[in-house]
Amino acid sequence: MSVLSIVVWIIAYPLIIFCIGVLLGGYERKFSARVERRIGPSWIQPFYDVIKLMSKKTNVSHGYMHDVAILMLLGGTMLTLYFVPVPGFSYFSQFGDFLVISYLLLIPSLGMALGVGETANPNGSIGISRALQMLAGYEVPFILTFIGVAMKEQTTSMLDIIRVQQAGGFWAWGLIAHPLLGVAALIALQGMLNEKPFEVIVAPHEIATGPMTEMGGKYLGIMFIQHLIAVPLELTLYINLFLGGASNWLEYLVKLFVLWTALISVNMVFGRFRVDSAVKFMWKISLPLAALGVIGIMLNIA
Amino acid sequence: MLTSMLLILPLAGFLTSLAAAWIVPASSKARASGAVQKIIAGIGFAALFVFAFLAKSEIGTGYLGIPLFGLWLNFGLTQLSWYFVAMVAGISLVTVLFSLQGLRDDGRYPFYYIWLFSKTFGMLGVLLSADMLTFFIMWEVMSWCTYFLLQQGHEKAKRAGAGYLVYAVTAGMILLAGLLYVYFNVGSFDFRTIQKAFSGFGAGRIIVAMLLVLVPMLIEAAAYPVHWWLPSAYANAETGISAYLAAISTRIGIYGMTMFLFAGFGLTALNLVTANKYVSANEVLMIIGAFTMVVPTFTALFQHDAKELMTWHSIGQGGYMIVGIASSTTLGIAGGLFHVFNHMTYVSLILFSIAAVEYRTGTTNLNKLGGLIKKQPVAYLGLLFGIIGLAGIPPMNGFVSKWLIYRALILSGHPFIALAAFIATLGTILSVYKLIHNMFLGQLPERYNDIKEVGWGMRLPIIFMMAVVWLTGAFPGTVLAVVADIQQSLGLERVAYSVHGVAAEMGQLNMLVINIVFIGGLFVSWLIYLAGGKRKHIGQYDNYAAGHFLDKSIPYNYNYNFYAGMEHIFERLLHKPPVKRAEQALATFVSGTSEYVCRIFTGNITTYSAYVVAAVVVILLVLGGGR
Amino acid sequence: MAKELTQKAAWDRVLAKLKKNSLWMLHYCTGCGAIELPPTMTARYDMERFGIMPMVTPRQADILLITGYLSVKTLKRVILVYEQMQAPKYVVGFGSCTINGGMYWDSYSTIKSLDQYLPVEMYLAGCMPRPEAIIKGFSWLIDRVGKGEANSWRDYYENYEFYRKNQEELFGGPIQSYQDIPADAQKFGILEARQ
Amino acid sequence: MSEKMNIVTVNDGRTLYPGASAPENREYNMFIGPNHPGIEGNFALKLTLEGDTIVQARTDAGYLHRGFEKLMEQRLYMQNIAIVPRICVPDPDPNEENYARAIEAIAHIEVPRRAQFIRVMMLELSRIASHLFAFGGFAGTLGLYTMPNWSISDRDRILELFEALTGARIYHIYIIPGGVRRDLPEGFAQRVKDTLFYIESKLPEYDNLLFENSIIRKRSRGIGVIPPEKAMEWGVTGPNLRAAGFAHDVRIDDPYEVYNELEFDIPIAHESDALARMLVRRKEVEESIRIIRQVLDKMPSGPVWNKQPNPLKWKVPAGDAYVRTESSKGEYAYYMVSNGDVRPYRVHVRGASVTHGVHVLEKLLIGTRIEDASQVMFSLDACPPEVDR
Repeated sequence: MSVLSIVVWIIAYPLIIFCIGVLLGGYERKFSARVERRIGPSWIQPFYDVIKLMSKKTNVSHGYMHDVAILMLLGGTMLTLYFVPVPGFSYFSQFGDFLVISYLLLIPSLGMALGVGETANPNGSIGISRALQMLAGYEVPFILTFIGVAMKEQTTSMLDIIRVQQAGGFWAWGLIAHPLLGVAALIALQGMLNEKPFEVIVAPHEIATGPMTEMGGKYLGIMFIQHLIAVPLELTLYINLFLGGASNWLEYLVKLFVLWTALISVNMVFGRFRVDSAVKFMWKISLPLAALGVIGIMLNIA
Repeated sequence: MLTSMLLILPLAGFLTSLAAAWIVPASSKARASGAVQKIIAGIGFAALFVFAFLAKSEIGTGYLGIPLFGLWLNFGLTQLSWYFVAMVAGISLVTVLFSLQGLRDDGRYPFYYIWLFSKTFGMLGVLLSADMLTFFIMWEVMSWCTYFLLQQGHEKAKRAGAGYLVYAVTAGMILLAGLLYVYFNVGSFDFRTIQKAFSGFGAGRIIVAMLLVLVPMLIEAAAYPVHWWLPSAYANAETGISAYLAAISTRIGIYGMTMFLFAGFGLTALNLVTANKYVSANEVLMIIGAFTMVVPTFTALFQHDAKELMTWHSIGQGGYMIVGIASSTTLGIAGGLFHVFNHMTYVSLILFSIAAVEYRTGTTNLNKLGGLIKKQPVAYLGLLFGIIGLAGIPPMNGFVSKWLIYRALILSGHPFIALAAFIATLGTILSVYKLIHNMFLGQLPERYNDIKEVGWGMRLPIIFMMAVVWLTGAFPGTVLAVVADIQQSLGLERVAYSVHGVAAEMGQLNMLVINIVFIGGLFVSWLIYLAGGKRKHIGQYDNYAAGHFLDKSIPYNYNYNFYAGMEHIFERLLHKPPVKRAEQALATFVSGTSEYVCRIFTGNITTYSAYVVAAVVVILLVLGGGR
Repeated sequence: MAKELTQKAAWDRVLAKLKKNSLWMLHYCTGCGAIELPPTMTARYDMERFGIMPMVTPRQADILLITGYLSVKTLKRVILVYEQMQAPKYVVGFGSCTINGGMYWDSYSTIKSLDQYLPVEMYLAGCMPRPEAIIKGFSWLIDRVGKGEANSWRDYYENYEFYRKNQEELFGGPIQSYQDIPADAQKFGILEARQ
Repeated sequence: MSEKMNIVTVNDGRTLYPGASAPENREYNMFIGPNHPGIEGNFALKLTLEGDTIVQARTDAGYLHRGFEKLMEQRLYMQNIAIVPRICVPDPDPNEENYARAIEAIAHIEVPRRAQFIRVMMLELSRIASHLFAFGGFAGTLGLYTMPNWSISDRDRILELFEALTGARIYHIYIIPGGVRRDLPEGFAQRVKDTLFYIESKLPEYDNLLFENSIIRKRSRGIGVIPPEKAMEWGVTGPNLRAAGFAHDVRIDDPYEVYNELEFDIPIAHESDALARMLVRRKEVEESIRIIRQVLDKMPSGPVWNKQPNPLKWKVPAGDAYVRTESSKGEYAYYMVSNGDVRPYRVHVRGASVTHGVHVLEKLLIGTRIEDASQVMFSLDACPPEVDR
């Protein structure tokens, strides 16, 4: 890759992912509207929402940490984004492996947690408390599935894992080669994306949208932008680990939308867990699945 | 002889400040006495710091023998011990600088600096000792100094100190047994002779000897089943002392473990005799380490006191070091040793921030604090940097060492130990967020409206440690260079490092790129932020309360029982009768023994000193007789 | 209308066109008219196709929908909630009760005319307005937002004394408020924008 | 540890260690409503929590107070017909029914048989609509937003029937003293039958989505249990009482209109928790459909209104009456006193929601977790406008 193309990519990459995020968000709302027998909003409704929020005349915040946290939220997500390889752009992936990515993903969570903490609203604090407990819930099985994959391929680099899967064709896809890990990670992904039944963080009827309670105007706008970037980002992680990555953008988009449809279909027909049941579900269902998968891999290696 | 200065300086500092305390007693003129003590401590520890760094040139050559009752106490500097010596010198200087202002001149801790000197002396003695006898004697000195350090302050601290002593004496006895066992088998105390002799021994002897020396080290490092002494002891000490102890004192156990495993007896020898298909010696250690990581971290989740929460983490972080070093892979050992340094920086930083809050509010109870970010922003930032390091989130330094350990564990085929490490990290994130939330975020209680930030004397050490935590995160190569030298000196493969991370042949990690991209991301976010409209800061009562009006009479802050969901999950475990009963029995045992110990040591310092001297003399006579 | 099309004005026009597609209303059922909102929001009439969604907290919302009569106790909360909302914000008086008291013109506990206390952008008459009427009303509001004409919220900043006086008269004394509205108007430059 | 530290006061009078002697802040307040999605209307819960568990709950009503009982005293009998349905918004017809029956009882007015059948049909349609609304609300509190979309749009079909019959979707002002306002339009019976068939065909879908949804069941089972031995003492009525195992129903116990000629069952449950209460409502929908079908089959022809004098001058003879109706919320009663004037002397409304939404709710919430607070409230299906009146 030439320097120029890298620079172009650095600028274009977040924008492209944002556009994909808008489409995914619009698709989600359209899809859920159809399930609910509605027409639903426009396909680029998230884009209108973001514009509306960013153009609010008055914005209030509870202090400097509230301001900075929003930057940490978006900055951390963009940082993570660069390390996740997509077709055509994997320049930064060589500097950090999956372990780095999984830890970088914590920066936005921490940023949001700090900002919401400063708003001094118990709804927000409960939301954050739930978010962090859910983090402990879904990250454990998710990371174990990764450990399994990494141990099998003897690398922690995402690029290598994609390479192995693409070299082996369809039968080398993570989901096919180690289905237990794939399913465990899929359940964890549902929690990671905060979709029902694991949607305990926002829970409007319980804690009035939790972390978003005191967020308005451009603060909420930046949270929306972050969400629109984070959704394709987390889906891409799963695609790269278990669906064989993607060699071109068409394949990538198809996989994104198929995976996303699967997740939001589940979202549509379930209520939400209590937070402890959600964490328990992850630990009792997803984690043993992943552990079994890992033991299988260990036995194969030995 | 720079090495000798490392022993002489703290000893001289101890004697000088003791004399000064005698001349200007604390009871008469608290302020004047405090000032004298501060001057001596400041100069002493600054000099120690300088000498510790100058002594680097003497690694492997500096040697010192002191005759004592016909025996020789041998001291020398190795690459491994220099690493720890430098850390001791550095962190003790920062602690003292912090304490200059952080310790109020109200005469509550009259012997603070005196015991700090003696403790430093004990630790340096252990680190510098070049044979097993010296190691043991200095070990005892160090334990007793720790005890005296913990004895300061109020009743609870005394109790906790006594509890520590029970464990320390046990550890000392086991170590003594190990010493005698080795001596009667080999006929020498010298490490190199022992190593040579042991390579020819059978499995039984190696295992017994290893057990006898490793168990005391694990007790000192507060590894899982024998960690009970640490939380109450450290949490009840003065916060500056907690910082010092948690940062480095416990890690002497890690030093001893590394030394005995790789320089003393040799892990390879141990692994050879214990190797079978299912489990090897280092895996046993790794399992201990895994428990040490997970259990205390989740215990920390349910603590209600900032210092106690942090001391549980201090135990938990020790587990990473044990796991890393016990993995006996290049990356793992590098990660484990690097983690000692990282842990020292951020734990002291966190405890300094807690101390700054305690200095103003007089409490570290997490249910009494809140919203202090508006009042103590520097302490907040210190805590923030510290917890990012502690949780191992980039770009702080804790991430690098944890990354090394994870990678080592995954690639060496220990997925479940790696999972344990990851679970512990998640537990850490949960509990440190509770820490920062309950202290600094949420609603500011009315009573803290008059609080101001602490003075520059306390702010500067916090800012300095923040810089260290961040810069060693961005340029981990600076410390990894020393770690690589240690690995080389122990006859292991050097970790392949670059200035800003880990080199490509060991899996590339470039912290500088992460930092730059992160700052770039922040910058772009800032531009987006600026594109929005103006913003206004509002007060904490202008808040969403479902349409209700808030004021100071309405408690509107969620901090008690912060992870209620987790509490529901672990409900059975926390309140299960048998566990509770066992816990109670243990508590009665500990408090009973500590009371017994208290009854023996009720006198003043001279009595304590007499005990120390007597113990040392008895040991020496026994050994001298043996020869 | 010989207003010169400056760059800023052009940008505002584009922005308004985009903004009109997303209006969030506060999830606050102030009166009995709220019973017609669920049908409007859900599958039968599907308000979301116009980009209108219920939002939970005042910080997030654009539209404050006063669904019917307001008792004095509620009005206090409504004013608090209105002041917590971020401008531009639109008050929609829903049902006859907000216009003249409607059914409860002689009740001792309800207010009779909402625009005495808050700047109303739009009234929807009826008891209660049917979902079709609500949607019709909202499309009118969307058009106005798109043209940049929905500016009633500025009125609260400009004529704050008027509203404040009426509120205080109603509540019989100084009212509790977290906001310093005139200072906010200065800070956000709302008064200059008019000129 | 620092509790024992002496509080040192510096020269300017502030304490050096303000936190040392401070109490621990274990409890805090949370507010659900009035501006909160987790509340049924303009109503509020002031909760005191410790951790995530509610230790004290106070309801805060009065946001919807319009003074109905006072307003009714200053309006003509006929004018009041227009305001009574506004007492309970989701289920307005029992108000009209009660009001009409109270006057009929005082003035001894005969109601034509056809009108009685139509009234039963109206009441049962209103019950179905109200229950469908409750299903949506209940599912919403648990995060299942598909359900409100389905059930509330299905409820709209019933509202369309109302509109065709009475001209209004919500407040029908249809049941008037002496009968009903107008006869069924042509083909209306068939329309009702079609709608009922539609709703019946949707019920299995609701079962799949909501009532047999494993996560919903897991969450709502054992939540907000009204102890059966206390249910009577607390004054619980309606589906909430039947979910506690009591087969009490005004339609059976004290039959009005033509209920004694109709055949229907009283569904009961014994768990008395949130799920049981919703399941009872779910079964009641089926029973109501059964009732309406019988009504349509048995409905005689004839007049629908026993004509009354000029409403502006109509004086109801002196006397008093207590009438009660089984509404979807529970037992609903009016006590009316007339002194022979053109206006009622006193109308007292006894609603089920004051009991459920205030007294029972406050007791049930204690010990409940914050996640379940609004679930408990929606499962009781109280009606805030009726609490305030």
